[in-house]
Amino acid sequence: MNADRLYAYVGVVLFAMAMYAFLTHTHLLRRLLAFNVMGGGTFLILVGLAQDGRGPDPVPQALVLTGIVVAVSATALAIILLRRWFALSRSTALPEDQS
Amino acid sequence: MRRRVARHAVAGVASVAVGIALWQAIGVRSIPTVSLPALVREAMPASGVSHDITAVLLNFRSYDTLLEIAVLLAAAVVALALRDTPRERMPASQPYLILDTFVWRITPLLVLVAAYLLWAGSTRPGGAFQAGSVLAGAAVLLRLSGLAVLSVDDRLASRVVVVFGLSVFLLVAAGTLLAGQPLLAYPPAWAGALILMIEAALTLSIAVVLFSLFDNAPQSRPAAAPAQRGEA
Amino acid sequence: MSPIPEISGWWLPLAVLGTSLVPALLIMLLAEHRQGVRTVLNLGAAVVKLALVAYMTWGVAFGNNYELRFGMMPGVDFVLRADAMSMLFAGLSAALWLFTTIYAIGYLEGAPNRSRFFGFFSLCVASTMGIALAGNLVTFLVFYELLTLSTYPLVVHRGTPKSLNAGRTYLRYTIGGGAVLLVGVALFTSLVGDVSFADTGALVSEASYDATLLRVAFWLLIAGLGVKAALVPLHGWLPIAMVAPAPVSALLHAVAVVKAGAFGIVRVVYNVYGVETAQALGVLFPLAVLASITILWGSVRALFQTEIKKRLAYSTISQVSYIALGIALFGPWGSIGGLAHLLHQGLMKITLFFCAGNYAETLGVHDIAELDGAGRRMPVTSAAFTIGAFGMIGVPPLAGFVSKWYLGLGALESGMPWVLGVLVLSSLLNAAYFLPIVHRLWFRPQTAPWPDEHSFGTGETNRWLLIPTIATAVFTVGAGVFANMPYSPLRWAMLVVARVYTQ
Amino acid sequence: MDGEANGMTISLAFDWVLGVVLVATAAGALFSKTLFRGVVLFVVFGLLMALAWVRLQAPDLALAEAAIGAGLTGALLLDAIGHLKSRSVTPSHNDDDAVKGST
Amino acid sequence: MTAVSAGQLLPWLLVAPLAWAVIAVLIESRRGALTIAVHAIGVLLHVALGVALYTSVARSGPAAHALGGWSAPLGIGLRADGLAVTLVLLTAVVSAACAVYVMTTERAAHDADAETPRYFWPLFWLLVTSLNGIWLAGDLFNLYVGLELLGLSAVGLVALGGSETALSSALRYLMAALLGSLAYLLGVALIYAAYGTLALPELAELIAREPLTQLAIALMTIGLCLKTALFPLHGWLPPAHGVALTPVSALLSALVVKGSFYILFRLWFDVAPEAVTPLAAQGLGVLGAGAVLWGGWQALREPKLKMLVAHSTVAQLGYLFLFFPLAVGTGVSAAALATQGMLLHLVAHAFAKSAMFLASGTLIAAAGRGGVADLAGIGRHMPMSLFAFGLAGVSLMGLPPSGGFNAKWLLLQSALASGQWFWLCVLLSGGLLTAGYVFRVFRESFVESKDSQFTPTPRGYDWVALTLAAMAIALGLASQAPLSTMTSGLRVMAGGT
Amino acid sequence: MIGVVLLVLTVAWPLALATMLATSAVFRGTLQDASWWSWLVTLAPIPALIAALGATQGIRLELPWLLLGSVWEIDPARRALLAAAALVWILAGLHMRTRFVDGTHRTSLQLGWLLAMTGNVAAMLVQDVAGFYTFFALMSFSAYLLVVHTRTDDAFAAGRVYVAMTVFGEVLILSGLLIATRGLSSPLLTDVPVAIATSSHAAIATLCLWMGFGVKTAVVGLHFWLPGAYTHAPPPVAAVLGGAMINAGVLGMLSTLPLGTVSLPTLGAFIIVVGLTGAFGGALVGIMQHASVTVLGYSSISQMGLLMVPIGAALHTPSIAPLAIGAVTLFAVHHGLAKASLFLGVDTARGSDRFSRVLVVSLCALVGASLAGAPFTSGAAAKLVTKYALYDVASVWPWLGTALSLAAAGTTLLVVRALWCLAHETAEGEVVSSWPVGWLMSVGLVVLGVWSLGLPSAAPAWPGAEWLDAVSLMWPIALALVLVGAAAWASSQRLLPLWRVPSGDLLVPLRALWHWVRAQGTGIGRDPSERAKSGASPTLSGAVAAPVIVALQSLRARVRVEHPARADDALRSVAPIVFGVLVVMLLLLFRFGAS
Repeated sequence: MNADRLYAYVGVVLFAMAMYAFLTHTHLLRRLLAFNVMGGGTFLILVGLAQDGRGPDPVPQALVLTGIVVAVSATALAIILLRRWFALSRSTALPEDQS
Repeated sequence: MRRRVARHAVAGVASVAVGIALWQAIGVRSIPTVSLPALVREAMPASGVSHDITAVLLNFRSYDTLLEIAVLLAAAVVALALRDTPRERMPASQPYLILDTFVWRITPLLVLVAAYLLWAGSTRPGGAFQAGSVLAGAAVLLRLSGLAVLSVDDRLASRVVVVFGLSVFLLVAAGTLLAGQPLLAYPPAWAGALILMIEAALTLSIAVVLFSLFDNAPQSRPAAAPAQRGEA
Repeated sequence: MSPIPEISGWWLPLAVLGTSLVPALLIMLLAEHRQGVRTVLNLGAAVVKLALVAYMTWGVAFGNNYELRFGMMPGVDFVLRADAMSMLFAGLSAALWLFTTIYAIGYLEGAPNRSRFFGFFSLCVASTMGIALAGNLVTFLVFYELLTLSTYPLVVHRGTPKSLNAGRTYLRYTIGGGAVLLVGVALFTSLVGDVSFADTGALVSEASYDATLLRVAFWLLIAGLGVKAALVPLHGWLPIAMVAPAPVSALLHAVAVVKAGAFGIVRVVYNVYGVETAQALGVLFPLAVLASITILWGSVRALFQTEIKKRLAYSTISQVSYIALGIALFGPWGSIGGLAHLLHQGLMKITLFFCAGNYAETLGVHDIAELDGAGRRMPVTSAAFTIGAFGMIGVPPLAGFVSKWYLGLGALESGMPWVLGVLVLSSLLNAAYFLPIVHRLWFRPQTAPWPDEHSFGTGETNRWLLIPTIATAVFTVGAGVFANMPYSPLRWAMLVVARVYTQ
Repeated sequence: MDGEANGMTISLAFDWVLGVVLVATAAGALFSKTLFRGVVLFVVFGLLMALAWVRLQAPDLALAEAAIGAGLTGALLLDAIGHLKSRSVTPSHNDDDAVKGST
Repeated sequence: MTAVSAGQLLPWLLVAPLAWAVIAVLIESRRGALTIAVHAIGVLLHVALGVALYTSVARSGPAAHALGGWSAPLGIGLRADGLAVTLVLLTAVVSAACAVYVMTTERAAHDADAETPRYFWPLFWLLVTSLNGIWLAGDLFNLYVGLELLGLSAVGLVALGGSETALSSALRYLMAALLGSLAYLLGVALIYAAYGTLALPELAELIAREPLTQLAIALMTIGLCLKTALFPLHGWLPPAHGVALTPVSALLSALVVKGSFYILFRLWFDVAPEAVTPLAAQGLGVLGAGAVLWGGWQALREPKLKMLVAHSTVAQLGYLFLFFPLAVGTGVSAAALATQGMLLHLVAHAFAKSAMFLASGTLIAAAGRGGVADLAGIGRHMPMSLFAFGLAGVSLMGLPPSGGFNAKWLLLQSALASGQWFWLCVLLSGGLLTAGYVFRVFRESFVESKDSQFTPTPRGYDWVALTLAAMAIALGLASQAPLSTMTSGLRVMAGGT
Repeated sequence: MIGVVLLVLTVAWPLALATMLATSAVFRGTLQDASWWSWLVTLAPIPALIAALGATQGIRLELPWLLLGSVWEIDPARRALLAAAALVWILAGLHMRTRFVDGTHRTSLQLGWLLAMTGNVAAMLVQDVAGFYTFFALMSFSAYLLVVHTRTDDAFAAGRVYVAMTVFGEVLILSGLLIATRGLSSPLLTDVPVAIATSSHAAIATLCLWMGFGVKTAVVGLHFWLPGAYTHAPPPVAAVLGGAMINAGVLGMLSTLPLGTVSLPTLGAFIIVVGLTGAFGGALVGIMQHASVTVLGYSSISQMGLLMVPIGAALHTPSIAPLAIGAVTLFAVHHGLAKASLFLGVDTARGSDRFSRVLVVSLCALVGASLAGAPFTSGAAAKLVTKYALYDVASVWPWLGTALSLAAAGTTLLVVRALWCLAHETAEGEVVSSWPVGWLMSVGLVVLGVWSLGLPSAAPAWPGAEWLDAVSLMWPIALALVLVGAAAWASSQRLLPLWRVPSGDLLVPLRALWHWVRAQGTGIGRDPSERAKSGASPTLSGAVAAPVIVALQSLRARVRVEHPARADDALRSVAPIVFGVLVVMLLLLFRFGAS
C-alpha cells in the first residue's frame, strides 16, 4: 500500500466517522465540525485516490484548494447564521432537535 | 430517548455502510486511461505561470475559481446583511498585554509572508488563497487583540474592497470575451501578468472577505432590536 | 355546390371560442360598477357568437369543414373542428347562453361580485363551446376540465357556508371524474393513438386492439363523463349544487355541465369508438341499463323533494340520462332521440330553472308548498313552467315528446323493448312530480303571503327575467310543433345520425 | 535501491502513524466531551491535515489547510463558541446536551 | 448586424449576472430609483441574453464554449444543448418576474412599510449566476462549485427574512445543502479516481458499470436528492420556502431545487446511464410517489398559506422523480415520453409555482396575516391575485390546458406504455390532493365576510404573478416547440439506457 | 281551397281564440268578461261543423313541417264523429255561456273549453300518428281545467284521478303506437293497423292501444276517473266529456286497432268479456248511485262496455270488421248525442223550478228511451246494427245476442234511475240557470234520429228491415220496467236493502292501498341528511356510495386544518435517521439492482 492509497483510506474513515457525527449531533457547531472533517476526508480521497499509482496530480489538488475555500465560506456562513439564530432563540440546535 | 438510540444506530449503520462501500470500491478500482497531469504538463508553457496548481486554478480551470470567489462573496454578503446594527456591536475585547505584544510583532511578519506567498504563487507553492488567508489571519489577530479597530462594514469603501478581486477577475473575463476570445482565455503574452494581477486583487479581497466573515458575525446579544426584516 | 365560399375557415372555431373567452377576461378585469359596459360586452358577445355559430352551422350543413389544428404536445394535437355533431351542442350553447346572460343580468341586479360572476359565466360558456368544437379526446378533456374550473366560482358565488360546501362537493365529484376521464383518455390514446373524432368512429378496426383494454378504456371514459352527466351513482353533486344562483343552475343543468357529460358520452360512443364498434364490444347494453337505472332513480328521488330546485335537479339527473340511453340504443332511431333530447332537454330544463328563479326572485318562494296560487300572481312564468313540465313528461306537441318518440322507436329497433317500459315508467313518474306543482300554481288559492315579495312595476317580474323565460318556453313548444322543419333540433339530429351510421 | 526501499518503509510507517493520529484527532474533535476541546482538537486536526498534504506532495494544500482550515476556521469556531457560551445563563462548559440555554 | 454565435453568447450568461452582483454590492446603500433602474437593466439584459441563446440553439443546434480556450478534459467546457438553454431562458424569465416583484415593492416602499431587504440584490444575482452555471456546466466539479454557490446564496436569501424561523430554516437548509454537497463531492472524487476526467461528455463515453462508479453515482444521487428535497429528505424545504420573502420563495421553489435535480438527470441519463440500475430507479420512483402523496397531504392540512405552497413544492418535486422508474429499464418510447413529461413538468412547475408564491405573498400582504383562514372574504378585494393563484393551481393540479397537464399526460402515457400502472395511481392521487389544497384556499376566499379588512397592494404584484401563471397555462397549448428543443439530442430520447 | 281553409280554421280558429284569451289574461285584460267574446267561445266549433258537414269529397292537407310531418284530412268515415263532436260542443257551449260570462274562474274555464275542444275536433281530423296523439293529449289535459272547474275538494280529488289515469292512458297509447309503428319515422294512422298486422308484437301493441284509449272510453278497470269527473264537473262539461271527448277515444280504437287486418282471438275474447263486465257492472253499480250525473256516468261505462263487444269481436274475427266499425261509429255517435242531451237536461233541470222540472224530466225520458234502444230511435238502430254486425260470431258465442239484450235492460234501469234521481234531487252547489236552447236542440236531434246527419252512408251495411223487429228491442225494456216496478214496490215496503256503492267503486280500496304503500315506503328517496336524522335504512345510492363516503369522511376528520402539519415536524426531527436509512438503501439498490 502506498501513501496515496493509505490517505484515501484515512479519508474514508474520516468521512464515515464524521458522517456519523454529523447525523448524531444536534449542536450545530458540532455539526459544522463534522462537516469540516467530512470535507477533509473527501479531499483526502480526492487527492489520494487520484494520485494512487499515478503520482502527483495538480488537478485534484487545485480542486481541493477550491473546495477548502468553499468549505470555509460555508462554515463562516453557518456560523453567522448560527450566531444570529442563537441571539434570537438562545438555542444552538434546530427547533426539532430541542427537548 | 428511543429516537436518540435509533438515531445513533441508524447513523452508525449508514456510516459503516458508506465506509465499507468506499473501502471496497477503492480496492477494486482500475487506473483510468485519461491522464490529466500529462495534459497539464503539456499545456504548462502556454499557461503564463510555471507552477502547475496555479495554472490549473487561474488558467485551465479559472472558471471554477471565479465561481469560488462568488461563493466567498455570497458568504460575505450574508454576513453584511445579517451583521448587527452599529449600536448592537459590542466594544472590542479587552486588550491582553502578552497578546498585544505578540500581535504587534507578528503582524508585519504575516503581511510579509502574505506578500511572499502571493509572489511565489506563479512559480512554486503559494498563491492568492494562501496569501489572502494569512492576511485575514493577521487581521483577525489584530481584531482580537483590539489593537486596531479594523472593520469591514457597510461603508462603500469596505464594499469596494470586498468585490475588488471579483471585479478585476470579471473585467479580465469580459475583456477576453470582448476580444472575441473564450472566457478567460488570456493572450499568451499577457497571461502571466494578468494572472498575477488577478491574484493580487483576489488576495486583497479574500483577506477582507475572510476577515469580514469573522468580523461581521453577529453578537449574541438577545434580540433587542435585531436587524430583521419582513417581520419587524 | 356549396353556397358558402370554400374557405378553410380555421379562424371560425377560434372566433366562436374567442367570443366568450375574450369577453370573459375583459369582464373579469372590469371594475365592479361598470355595469353598462359589462352588459354590452355580455350581450354583444352572446349575439356575435350566436351569429357565428349560425353561420358555421349553415356551412357545416353544406359539408364545409372548419378546423383548427396544432401540435399541443408530442403525439397530441389540439383540434378545434366543426362537424355536425359539434354544431348540435354549439348551437344549443350559443342560443341558451344568450338567454341565460339576459336572465343573469336581471337576476344579479345590484348583487355583489358581478364582474367575477360574469367573467366566469363567459368562461363557462367558452369551455362549453370548446367541448362542442373539440376535435379529439384530449382537446375535449381540456375544455371539460376548464368547465369544472369555471363553474366552481359560480357554484360558490354566494359565499355562504352552504354554497361553499356545495362547491366542495361539486369539486370532489368533478375533479375526481376528471381524473378518471384523464386515465380513460390516456389509456385510449396509448392504445390507439391520438385520433380525431370521426363520424363513424375513430377506431378503424377494433380487431387490431386488445378488446378488454378497449372496454376498460370505454368504461373509464364513461365513468369520467358520467360524473358530469350525473349518471347514478355519480350524481350526488347535482342536487347539492342547487344552492347556486338560478342562472347558474340553469347553465349547469341545461347547457353546460350535465350536457358536457352527456355530449362526451355521445362523442365517445359515436365519434371515438364508433357506434358499431361499441356494439360489437358489447358495451352499449350495460350503458343502456345504467342510463335506465339513472332515469328511474332520478325520477323516484325527485318525487320526494320539497324544494323546487331540488326536484328540478333530480329531474335533470333523470332526463339527461335519456341522452345516454338514446346513444346506447343501437340504431338510428335511438340515436336521433338521444341527440334531439340533448337539445330539447336543454330548452325545457332551462325554462324550468328560469321559472324557479323567477319565483325565488319575485316572491321569495323556494319550496313547492309555497307555490299555491302563484299562477295568478305570475301567469307568464307559470305558463312557461307548465310548458316545461309538460315537455318533460313528454306530452305532445312539446319538445320532450319528440325525443321520447324516437327513443321509443330506438328501444324497439335495438331489441331492448324493456327500455320502452323504462320510458313509460319515467313518464309516469315525471307526471307524478311535475303535475302537482302545476296544479298548485294554477288551481290552489294563495293561502299565505309570499315569503319575500318584490314588486317590479307593471310586469309580474323583472323584464330581464321574463323575456328569456318566455323565449325558451316558446322554443320548447316550437321544437316540438315544428320538429320536422329544416334546421330544427330533430332534423339536425337526423343529419348527424345519417353521418354516424355507415349503412 | 535498498535505501530507497527503506526510506519508503519509514515514510510509509510515518504515514501510517499520521493516518492513525489523524483519525484519532478527528474522533476527538468530533466526540470530545466539551465543544471547546473539540474545536481545539479540530485545529490540531487541521495542522495534521496540512502534514498529510505534504505527504501527498501537495504543498499548496498544506499551506492553505494550515492557514484556512486550521487557522481561520479555528478562529471562527472559537469565537463562535465564546459567543454562544457567553450568553448562556448556565455557565456550563458541558454544552453538548445543553443545546438550549435557559432564559 | 451579424448574429452572435451561441458559443460566444454562453459565457455572457455567467459574466453578466455576476457583474450585476458586483454592482449590486456597490450600490447597496442606495435605495429607490437608482437601484430599480440598474437592476432593471440587468434583468432586461439577462432576459435578452437568454432569449438570444435559446433562439440560436433552438435554430442551429447545441453550442459549446471551451473556457479559457482549454478544451475539455483539461479545461472546463460550457455546453448549451436544448435542455440547458431552455432552463437558462426559464431562469431568466422567472427571475425577471421575481425581480420585478421586488422592484414593485421598492417603488411602493415610499408609502408603505414594505421594504426590500438589504443585500437582496447581490444574492439574487449570485443565485442567477449559479443557476446559469449549473444549466450550462460541462464539468462535474464545476457543478459542485455551482451547487455550493446556489446553496449558499439561497440560504442567504432565506436568512434575509431575519426572523427566528427564517434563521432556523436557513440553518436547516444549509445543513442539508452541505451534507448533500459533500456526498456529491465524494462521488466526484470517486469518478475522477476511476476515469481521470471530470468533463461530462468524455465521462459519458468512458463510464462503465463498475462498483466504484456505481458507488459514486449512488452517493451523488443521495446528495442531490437531499438538495432536491426528495421525500423523505424534504424536511428542510417547507420551512425554508415557506418563511422566505415572497419573491425568494418563488425563486427557490421554481428554480433552485431544480438545479440539483437537473444535475441528477444529467448524471443518470447523459453521463452514466450504464451505471444506474432499474431497481434504484424504482426506489427513486417510490420516494417520488411518497413525496407526491405526503406533500399533498401536508399541504392539505397546513394552516399557513405560504407553507401550504411550500408543501406543494415537495409534492410537485415528487412528480419529477416518477420519471426515473419510467425511463430506466423501459422501452424507448416509454422513456422518451417520460423524459418529455418530466422536463415539461419541470418548466411548468417553475412557472406555476413562482406565480403561486407571488400571488400568495400578495394575498398575505393584503390580509396582513399568513393563515389560510385569514383569507376569508378576500375574493372581493383581490380578484387578480386569486386569479393568478388559480391559474397556477390549474397547472399544478394537472388540469388542462396547462403545462402541468401536458406533463402529467406524457407521464401517464409513459406509465401506460411501460405497463407500470402503479405510477398512474400516484399521478392521479397527486392531482386530486393538489386540487384539494388549491381549492381550500379558494373556499376561504369566497367566503362573504363583511368584517375583514384588507390593505391594497400594488397592481404590479398581480401582473407579475398573472404573467407567470399565464405562461404555465400557455405552455399547455404550445408545448411542442419547447419540448422538441429541450429533448433534442438527449440520450434518453434515443433509448440511451 | 275553401275546404283547406276550413280545415285549417277548424283547428286554428279555436287555438287563436285561446291564444287571445291567454294574452288578455296575462295583460290583465277583460276580454273573458265580454258577452260577445262568450259567443265566440261558444261557437268556436262552427268551422269544424261546417267542415264535417260539407266535406263530402274529403279534404286533405299535408303539413310536412309540423310535428313529425302532419296530415290533416276529413274522410267520409269520420265525418259523422266530427260533426257529432262539433255539435255536442256547440250545444254544451250554449249551456256554458252563462258560466263563461259570469261564472267563477272564467278564464280558466274558457281556456280549458277552447283547448279541449280544439284537441277533440282536431284529433278527429288528423291522420298522422304524432298529430293525433298530440291533439288527443291536448284534449285530455285541457279537460282537467273543466273537470276541476268548481274548485271544490271533491272536484280536485276527481281531477287528480282524472289526470293520473289520463297520463297512464297517454303513455299506454304512446307505447302501443311505438310498438306498432316500429321502424316508421312519421307514420299515418292508417299505417298502424297494417303495421300491427305484420308485427311480431301484435297482441301487445293492440292491448296497449286498446287500454290506452280504454282510459278515455272508461273501459271497466280503467274507468275510475269517470264517475268522479262526471259528478263534480258542471253538467255541460260532463256532456262534452261523455258526448264528444269519449268519442275521440272510440275513434282512436277504430283507427289504430288492427280491425280486419289480423285475428287476435284471445284478445278479442278478452275485450268482449271486459266489455260485458263493464256493461253489466256499470249498470249494477250505477243503479245504486244517488245523483243523476253519477248514474249517467255509470251509464256511460255500461254503454262503452257494450261498444267493446263489436270491437272485440272484430279482433276475434277480422271478417266482420267493416260491419263492426260501422256499428261502433253509429253507436258512438248515437250515444254521444244522447248522453250529451241527458247531461244538458240535468243542467236544465237544476236551474228549473219544480214545475218545469217535470217537463224537463219528461223530455229527458224521450232521450232515455233512445238510449235504451226503444224502437224508432237512433238507439234502436245502433243496437240492431251491432247485433247484425255480430251475426257472424254468433256461432262462437251464441249467448251474445241475449247478453246484449240484457244489457239493454240494464241501460233502461239506469235511465229510469237517473230520471228518478233527477226528479227528486235538489240542486247542490253552483246553480246556473242556462238558456235551455242547447238542450232542446239536442233532444230534437236525438228524437229525430241521427240519419239526418247522413249517417247511412257511413254505415256500410244498413240492416234493412230488421230494425223494425220491435220485439227484440222491446223485451229488455219491458223487463227493466217490471224490475223498476218491483223495486218501487219493494222500496215502498222497505224491503229493499239500502246498498250504497261509493261513486268511485274500485277506486276506494285502491286509494286505501296506495296510502298504505306510501306509508311503508316513506324511507325511499329522501335526502341523505334527512335519512340520517330519521335513521332509516340506506337507499340504493347510499349503499353504493357508502364506502366512498365513509372513506372521505374519515379522511376529512383527519384533515383538521386548525392543527399545523405536525407530521412533517416529526419527520424533520428524525431527518438524520431517514437520511441514514436512505443511504443504506440506495447503496444496496445500486449494488444489487442489476437490470
